[in-house]
Amino acid sequence: MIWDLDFALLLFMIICAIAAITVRDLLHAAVILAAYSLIMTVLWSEMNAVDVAFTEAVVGAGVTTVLFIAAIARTERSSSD
Amino acid sequence: MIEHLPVLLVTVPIVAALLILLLGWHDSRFCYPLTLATILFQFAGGIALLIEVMREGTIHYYLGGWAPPLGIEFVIDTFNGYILPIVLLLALATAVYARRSVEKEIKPEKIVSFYVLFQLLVTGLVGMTITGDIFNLYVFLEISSIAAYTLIASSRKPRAYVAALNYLVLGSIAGGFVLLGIGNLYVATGTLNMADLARLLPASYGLATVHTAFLLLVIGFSIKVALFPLHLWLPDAYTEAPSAVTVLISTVMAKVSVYAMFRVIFSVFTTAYFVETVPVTELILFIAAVAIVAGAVLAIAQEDLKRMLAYSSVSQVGYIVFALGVANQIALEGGLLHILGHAVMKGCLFMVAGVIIYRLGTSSFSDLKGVAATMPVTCAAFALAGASMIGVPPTIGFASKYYLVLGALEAGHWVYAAVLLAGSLLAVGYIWRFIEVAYFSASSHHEGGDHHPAPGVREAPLSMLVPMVILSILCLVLGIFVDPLMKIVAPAVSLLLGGA
Amino acid sequence: MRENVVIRTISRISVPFIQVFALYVIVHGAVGAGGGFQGGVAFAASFILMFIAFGLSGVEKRLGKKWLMVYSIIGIAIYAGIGFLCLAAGGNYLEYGAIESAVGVAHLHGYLIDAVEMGIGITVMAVMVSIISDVMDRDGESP
Amino acid sequence: MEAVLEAFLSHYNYGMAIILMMIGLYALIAKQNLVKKLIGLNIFQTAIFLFYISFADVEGGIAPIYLPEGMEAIYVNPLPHVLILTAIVVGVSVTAVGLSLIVRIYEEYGVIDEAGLLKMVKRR
Repeated sequence: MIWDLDFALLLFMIICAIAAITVRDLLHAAVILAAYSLIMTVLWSEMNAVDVAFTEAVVGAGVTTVLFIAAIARTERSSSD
Repeated sequence: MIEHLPVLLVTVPIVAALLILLLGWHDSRFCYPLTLATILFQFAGGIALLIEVMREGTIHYYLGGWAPPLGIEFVIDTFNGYILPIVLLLALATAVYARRSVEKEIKPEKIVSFYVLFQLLVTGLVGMTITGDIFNLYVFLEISSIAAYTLIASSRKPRAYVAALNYLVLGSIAGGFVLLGIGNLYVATGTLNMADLARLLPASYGLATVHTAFLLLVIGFSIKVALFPLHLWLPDAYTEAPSAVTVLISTVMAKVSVYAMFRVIFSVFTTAYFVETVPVTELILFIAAVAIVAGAVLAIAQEDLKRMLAYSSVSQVGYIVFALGVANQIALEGGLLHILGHAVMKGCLFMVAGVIIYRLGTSSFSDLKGVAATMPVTCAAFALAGASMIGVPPTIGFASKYYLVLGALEAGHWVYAAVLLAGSLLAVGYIWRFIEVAYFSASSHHEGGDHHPAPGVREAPLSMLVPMVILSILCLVLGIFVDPLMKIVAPAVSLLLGGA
Repeated sequence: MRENVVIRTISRISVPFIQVFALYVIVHGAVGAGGGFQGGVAFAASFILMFIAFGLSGVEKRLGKKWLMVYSIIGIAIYAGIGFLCLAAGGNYLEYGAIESAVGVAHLHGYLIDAVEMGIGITVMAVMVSIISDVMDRDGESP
Repeated sequence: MEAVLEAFLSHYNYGMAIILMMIGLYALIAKQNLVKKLIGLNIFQTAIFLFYISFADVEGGIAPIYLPEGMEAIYVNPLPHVLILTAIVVGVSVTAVGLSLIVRIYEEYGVIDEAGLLKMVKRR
C-alpha cells in the first residue's frame, strides 16, 4: 500500500462525491458517480481487495450507472438542487 | 430429517418461490396453493423445532459442515424457538387471508410476483430468526426489507410508491447503521458468530469501538422497529400497502425486527454490558414511555382506521421496548408475551381494516358509520382484538401488560408503571372510536354522501373471515391459557438474562 | 435511437470477448479473483452493451424475456440441487466433502464448487438483465 | 509531531470513510431530488464498504489469492471482502428497487423532487 497514492485517491473520491450531489444536471451526476466508483475500484485493488474491486468495477461503475442513466432517461434530467 | 430442518426452512421456500414463478407464469392459479403449502410446511417445521428445543435443548446447524468461527451457523434456542412459530403462524394466517384481498388490490399481472415476494419476505424473516451469525442476520434483514419495499409498492394506489420510497430510504439508512455496527464488532473481536461474540466481547467492554457498535446497532434496529422518534416511515407504509402486506409487515416483520434487537442486545452484548458498563436503561425506558404515549395520542388524532392502527403499532412497540429497558425477569416475560399478543391482535385488527377496505373501498371513519349492521362478525372480531389491545382481563393483552407493570414495580419504576396504565387508557380512546362509529352511529348510506356502499355490502368472504376470527379467538384463548405459555416464555427469558 | 455505425461495430466485436472473459471469471473463481456473482454481472454487462447499441426490442426478441426467468430458475436449481445432494449424501447443506466421500472420486469438490458458481452466475446474469430491461423498458424507446 | 503523523497515517482511511458517509447521509436527508437521494445512498453504502476494506488491510499483506505450492506470504484478511461482496449485491438491489420506484412516481405525478411530490400527494 502506497500511502500518498491512497490519500490522493481518497481526496479525489471526496471531490467526486461532493460534485455528484451538487451538480444540477442529473446525467452529469450519474457519470460522476461512475467515476467515483472507478476510483473506488482502483483504491480497493491497491488495498489488496481484488475480489471486491472486481465486483465494484462491474456493479458500481457498470450496472448502477446504467440503471441511473436509464431511470434519468425516463424521468427528468435537471434537478432543482 | 429433523436435524436438517433448520436449513430446509430456508432453502425449500426459496425453491418453492421459484416454482411459484415458473408455474405462475403458466397459470396464476397455481400460486396460491403452492404458497400456502410451503408456509404450512414451514409452520409445521417451526412447531417441530420448538418441541425439539423444549425437549432436547439448543439446536446447532453448521452450514456446509464448517464449524462456527469459520462457517455460518443456524442456532435454535428457547428464545427464537418461541418466536419462530409466532412468525409462521401469522404468515400462515396472512397467506390464507391474502387470496381475495390480493385479487382486489393488486393488478392482475403482478399477482405472481406478489406471491413470490411474499414467500421471499417470510423466508427472509425466518432466516433472520434462526441464524446464529450476525452478518447473516444483516443479509436476511436486507432480503426481507427489499421484499417488503416491493410488496408495499405493489398496491394499486400511486401513493404507495411514495410510501415505499420513504421506507426504502430510511430502511437503507438503518441497514447501513447495522452494517457499520457489525463492522465495529468484528474489529473488536474478530468473529461474527453471536455466541463467540458474547464470549469475546467482555474483554473489550471498555473500548470505544464496542460502544460505537452498540450505539449503531441500537439506532439501526430502532429505525427498523419504528421506535417513536424514528417511526416516520411507518404510518404511510402501513396505510398505503395492500391489506395483506400490511398484516404481514405490521405483525411479522415488526416482531422479527424486535427479536433481532433483543437478540443483539441480550445475546451479543449481554445484560452486564448495557445495564452496568453503558447504563442506557433509563434512556430506553424514557424513550419507550414517550413512544407509548405519543403513539397512542397520535392514533387518537387520526381520521382513518388503517392509519390509526399504524400509529397504535408505534405505541405497542413502545411496550415491548419498555421490557428491554426494565430488563428483569418479570418484565421481559411480559415483553415476550406482548410480542406474541401484539402480533395476534394487531394482525386481527389490520385484517378487519383490510376486510372493510375490501367491501367498502375506504377505511376513513366518516364512511364507516353503522358498518356493524352489515358486517357483524368482522366488527365483533375487531371488538375482541380491540379489548385485548386495551388489556381487558381474560385476554392476552391483559396478561402481557400485567407482567410488564409487575416488572416495572419490582424494579421500582413507579412513574413508568403509571405510564403503562395511561397507555392502556389511551388505547381505549382509539379503539372506542371505531366501535362507536361502527356500532352507535346511524348509517350514512341514506344521507347522500359521495360514497354509496351499494346493497352489495355484506360480510367478508369466508377465506378472509376465517383467519381473522381465529386470530381474534386466539387473543382470548392465549389469555386464558397463559400458564402453559409461560412454560415456554420463562426459559426464553432466563436464556436472555443469562447471556448467550 | 440513431443509427451509429461506430458503436454497433465496436460492440459487435467486443461482446464475445466480454462473454468469454465472464465465463473465465466464473470458472476461475475458486482459485483466483472472481466467482459466480462477478462473472454473472460481467456476462449481463455484455447484454447491456447490446441493449445500448442495438436497442432494447431487438435484443429482447433474440433473448426472450421468458427464457431469462427460466435461466434464473435453472441456476438456482443447480445451486439448491447440489445443496440437497449433500443432504442426501449424509452431510450438512453444501458440505461438498459428503458427496466426495459418498461417490469416492477425489477432488470432486472442486468441480462441485465450479458447478455451484456456474449456477450462481447464470442466475445473476438472468436477474441482472431482466432488472435492466425492466428499468429501461419504455414503450420500445431506449435511452 | 511524529506521533501525530503516525496516527494520521494509520487512520486517515477511517476519517475519509466517515467524511464520505456524512456526504452520503447529507444528500440522503437534505436533497430534494429523489435521484440525488439515491446517489447519496450509494455514496453512503460505498463509504461503509471502504471502512470494512480498510480494517481488512494488513501492512505488507498481499491479496488473498491461491498461491502455487511452496510460496509463503501474509494475506490480508479475506473475510471482510466476502462480506462486502454480499453487501454490494444488497446495495445494487436496493438501488434498482429505488430507481424503479422513482420512475413509477414520475409516471404517476410528473415530479421527482420531494417538495413538488408533497404538493401533488396533498392535492389528490
